[in-house]
Amino acid sequence: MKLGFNILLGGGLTALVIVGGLLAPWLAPFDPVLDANLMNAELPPDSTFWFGTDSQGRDVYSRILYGAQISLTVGIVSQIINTLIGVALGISAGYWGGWWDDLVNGLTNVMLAIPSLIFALAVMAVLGPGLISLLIALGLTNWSWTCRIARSSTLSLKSQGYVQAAQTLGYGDIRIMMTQILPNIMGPILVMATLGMGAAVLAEAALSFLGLGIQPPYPSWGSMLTDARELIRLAPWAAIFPGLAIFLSVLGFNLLGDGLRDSLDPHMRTRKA
Amino acid sequence: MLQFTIRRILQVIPTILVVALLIFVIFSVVPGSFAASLFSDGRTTANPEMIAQLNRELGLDLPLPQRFLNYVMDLAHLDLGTSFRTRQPVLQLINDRMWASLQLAVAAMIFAVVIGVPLGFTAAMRPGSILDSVTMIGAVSGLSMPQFWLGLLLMYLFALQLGWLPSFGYGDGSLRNLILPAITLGVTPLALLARTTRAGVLDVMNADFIRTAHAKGMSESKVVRWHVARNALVLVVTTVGLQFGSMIGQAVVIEKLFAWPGIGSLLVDSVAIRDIPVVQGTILVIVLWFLLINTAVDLIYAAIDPRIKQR
Amino acid sequence: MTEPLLDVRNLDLVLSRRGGNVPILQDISFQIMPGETYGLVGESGSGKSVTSLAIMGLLKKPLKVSGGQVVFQGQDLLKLRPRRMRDLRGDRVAMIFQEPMTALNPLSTVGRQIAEMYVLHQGKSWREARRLAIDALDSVKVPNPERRVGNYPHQMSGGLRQRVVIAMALACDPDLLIADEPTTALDVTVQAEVLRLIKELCAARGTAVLFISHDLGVIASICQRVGVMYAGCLVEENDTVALFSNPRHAYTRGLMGALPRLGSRLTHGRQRLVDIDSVIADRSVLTKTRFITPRGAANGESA
Amino acid sequence: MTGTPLLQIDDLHVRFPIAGGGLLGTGRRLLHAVNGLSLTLEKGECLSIVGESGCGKSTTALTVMGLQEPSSGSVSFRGAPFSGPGAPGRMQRAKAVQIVFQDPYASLNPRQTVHASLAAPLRLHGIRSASEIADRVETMLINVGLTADQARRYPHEFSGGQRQRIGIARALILEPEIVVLDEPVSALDVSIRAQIINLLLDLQEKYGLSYLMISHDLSVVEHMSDRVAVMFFGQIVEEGSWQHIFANPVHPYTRRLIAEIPDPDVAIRARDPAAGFTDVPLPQGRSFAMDGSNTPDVFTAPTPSELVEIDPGHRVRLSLRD
Repeated sequence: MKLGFNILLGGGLTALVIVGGLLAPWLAPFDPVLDANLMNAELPPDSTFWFGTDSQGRDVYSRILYGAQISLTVGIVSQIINTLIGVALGISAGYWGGWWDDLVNGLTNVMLAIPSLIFALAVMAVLGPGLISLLIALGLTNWSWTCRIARSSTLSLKSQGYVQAAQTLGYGDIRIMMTQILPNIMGPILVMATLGMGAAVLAEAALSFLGLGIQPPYPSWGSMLTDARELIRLAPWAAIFPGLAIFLSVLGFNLLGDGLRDSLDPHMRTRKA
Repeated sequence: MLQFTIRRILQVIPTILVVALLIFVIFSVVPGSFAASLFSDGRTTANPEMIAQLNRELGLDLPLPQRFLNYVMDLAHLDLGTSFRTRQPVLQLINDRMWASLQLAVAAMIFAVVIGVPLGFTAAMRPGSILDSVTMIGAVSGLSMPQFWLGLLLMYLFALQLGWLPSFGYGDGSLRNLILPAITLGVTPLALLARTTRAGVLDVMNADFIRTAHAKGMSESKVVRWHVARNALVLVVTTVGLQFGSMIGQAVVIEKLFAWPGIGSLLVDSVAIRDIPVVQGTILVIVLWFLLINTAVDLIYAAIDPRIKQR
Repeated sequence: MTEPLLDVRNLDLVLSRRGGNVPILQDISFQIMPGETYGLVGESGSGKSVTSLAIMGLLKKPLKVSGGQVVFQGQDLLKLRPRRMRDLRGDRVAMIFQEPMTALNPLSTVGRQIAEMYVLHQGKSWREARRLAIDALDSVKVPNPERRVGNYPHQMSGGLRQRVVIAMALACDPDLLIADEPTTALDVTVQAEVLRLIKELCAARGTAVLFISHDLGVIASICQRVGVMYAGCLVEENDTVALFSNPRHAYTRGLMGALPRLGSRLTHGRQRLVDIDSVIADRSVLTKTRFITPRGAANGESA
Repeated sequence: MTGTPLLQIDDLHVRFPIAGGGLLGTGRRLLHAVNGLSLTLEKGECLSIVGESGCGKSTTALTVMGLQEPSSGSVSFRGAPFSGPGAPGRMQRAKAVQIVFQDPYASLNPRQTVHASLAAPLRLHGIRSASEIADRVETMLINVGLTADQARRYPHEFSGGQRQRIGIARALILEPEIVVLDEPVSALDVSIRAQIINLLLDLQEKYGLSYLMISHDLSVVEHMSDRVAVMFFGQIVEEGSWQHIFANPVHPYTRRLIAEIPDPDVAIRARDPAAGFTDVPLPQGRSFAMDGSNTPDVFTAPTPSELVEIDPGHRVRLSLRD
């Protein structure tokens, strides 16, 4: 019951963000960048400007819709990169063992020793701000947990009969990893990727908030908050709504991840019952 | 135990060296030279002679391996270099800021542990109850909350609207200044601790030895005190250690938001002006802190769980 | 005849689900006399372990008793208040579980875990309880009990751990010991030692034993009477020699024929093992017939 | 027995490094899992290795399968090297040796249908025709007592016994000459166990298979084996035909193993199984080695000993003559 609820609400919120982002050009009443008009600055929410306007008179609602595009792109693309790196390294390290495993393990430990936001900050410092830099920074710095999980799952699968049987039947290593191991560890990997998308959205917002991510005037939720911070006393709506957008989309990913985990892990399900 | 402690501490050293190398490499592949970026502000180009001189001064004209060697040698003498901008020793800059950061991190973690652990524990005692549901919904919300936004809202409410607390600044270390940033920073670890504690306790409660304890004729409260609490503690300790790491990361944003004079805001400011020695030094110190805490956690862990020492 | 120590009468047990109850145990009745060792044997899913948990009052949702009585020393355990039941558990009725690996708390010394029994049921101080724990370890023939008392479970072998569990169970001299597959996880030679130990200690103290196992050989070597369980029903009961030399129920006969016997190939040559499914076409009829008591066939019908 | 045996294991040693110890945790000790084991397996026979957990029997099986590298010694198949340099690749091995595992729940890929599990190896080994693959899969399923229409199902739709049948089908699909049976019935209920034992014996006769069985259950071993080797701490302590081992066991450890089996007949007749054994006079000045009276340390080499043939085909481990 509860499990269905998590997936339903999480999926609903995520779908909302995706639809909002994809249909932004049709749903948004104003252009997020060009429709700046100081005459309209800092207007409270009304029937024209549903979420009010910011310091430059831009419609907050329209900017949030376009901001969803950035958050989704960063969340999904960076997580695809992370998952590919983590799964490839984790499975191969777990399966082959030996010096390769030691190397991957050492690398993972080093990655885990640097807080990922700090790491991303350093990469951003080197590459300079922008969407591509963000994708690289968040895509290269957050694979260590996926790698660990892929590795430990592979280790436990390696001694399972069907993996050993595949070896004795003549399967090659790559084929075994692709057909025997990967399909059986997809569950936890998928959960990690979903939760990771939420984390990436948060990280993007934080970096943009610090002025190191998406640069103005482009409407990232994080950078919208940077602007709004200065005038929070006068126009709190300019701060409340972008934050709410971040919160709800991250909540969506997190609930979806939790729901997936519960439905993939029957052990957890019976415990809840 | 002593041998385990020494071994565990010695194991940290290679990690630090690799991290130092990694940081060094990242900042050595920057397109264009630092000196050039330091002198140009986008409109004028820098005088080549000045660039060359600065490069010489900073040792940036040497080949890369030589530079790394110098870098490590300096590290060994606790010399983190000199700021490009202020020409002050990096170590001194960090030392000036570190204690404020530490204060914030510890306060936030205490807040998280004191509230999160009992909450998770109580929730696990009554799985499926209203308290349990509310705790879990609160936890997932806490984990989804952009902290700086929460901080902004708290600042708006308690500082700007109600005027109960100062909105930002260090205020000479006054406790009143610490409250808002610490709560803001503590929310995520709190949520995570509540969740892991609950999961950990439920896990232990399902273990076979708990059935044994019941078969011995133990009352529920004795089962919890004698067998559940200690075993669940293992997971809590691990989570606290891991959370310290990501909390240091988050602190960067929170310090910036509340204008807290810690190494986090030092890092952000230095990144903005590309003051590379300060950035390198700050990250290295943060990693060092993180590793120290993790080592301490491992030692506590080993003290609780007798199986660890044997490995 | 003396009063039975444990009298399980018409025990019914169900798995309660939203859609209705699924029967797990149907109409289980058996008696254990003081000092007697009674065996319950059956394949996985026959309900033998659930029976023991029901007696101990350790069933977890969604399992629940839906009928019958468990009379122990004259009182129905199913009607006992939780507090009274708790006092009884461990003190008068003790239990040994299958997995010595997981039955002990890994973060607590074995001495402490045994000592808990004395503190709980005899109100001893921890200090005194620890001394008694050393004696208890000695009584189950753990070498160096003074040293071993401070060991953690992971520092012991499977056989030693199971001895610790036995010491714990027998600490308060219970009247009934329930042993649920206590040697299944052990090697043959260790199993033999542990079985000898249970036999000796219980005989010396006059402890009755409810011994649960899937292994006909183990059951035969330790029990005086045996009940055979199949699909939640007790299908046959007799004393051990009679049961094994003259099994009457089709299922029991099938089970015995399915077992490769040591030495039978030497005397009779290789005989094909009995395939129960080919002997009994319809397994569902098995629970409809039963043979209880050596006094004659009681052809009952299950409810 | 003439000519080269089907499978020959010669002075096999397998050592595992055990991490830990030393200040940095890098000190290594070697666990001697298999310590100088020599065995031969003839065409069409069932050779069983029995022993308790940790005696090295499973490691031996894994080495034969090529899943574990020997530290020294060799395995050869029809006289050609089967381990170390010159060993065949996986593809060649696959047609020589296959394995049936103990745990029927872990031995099948939960994400593959029965058909996929059985068809993939055929395809891998060059059979392209879909109809031929379908035929062979169907035949094999019927051979192990399943029906052709069950091929489309996933492992979780089968009972433990049925899964074990599928595992056997997979081991036989490439028509190997040797099948390693690693505790093939230990995880099964008594009634299912009988069915699988019968099936294995039928299949052995039908295909002329050679079995190398690993087991701790002496009743099953007596029922199935032609020859038996008893292992204790990495070494064979007694080896012979099944009649040697069960009618006339000589080594104290073998006797102990047989005596301690809980067997209903033995128990209810209350006879001491050890009493039936007659002592065999040992050669002058020699005693049984590894008799279990003192537990050898697995990290150090045991006292020098050798297998001595006391009867044709019946070997027992005795201490070396001084």
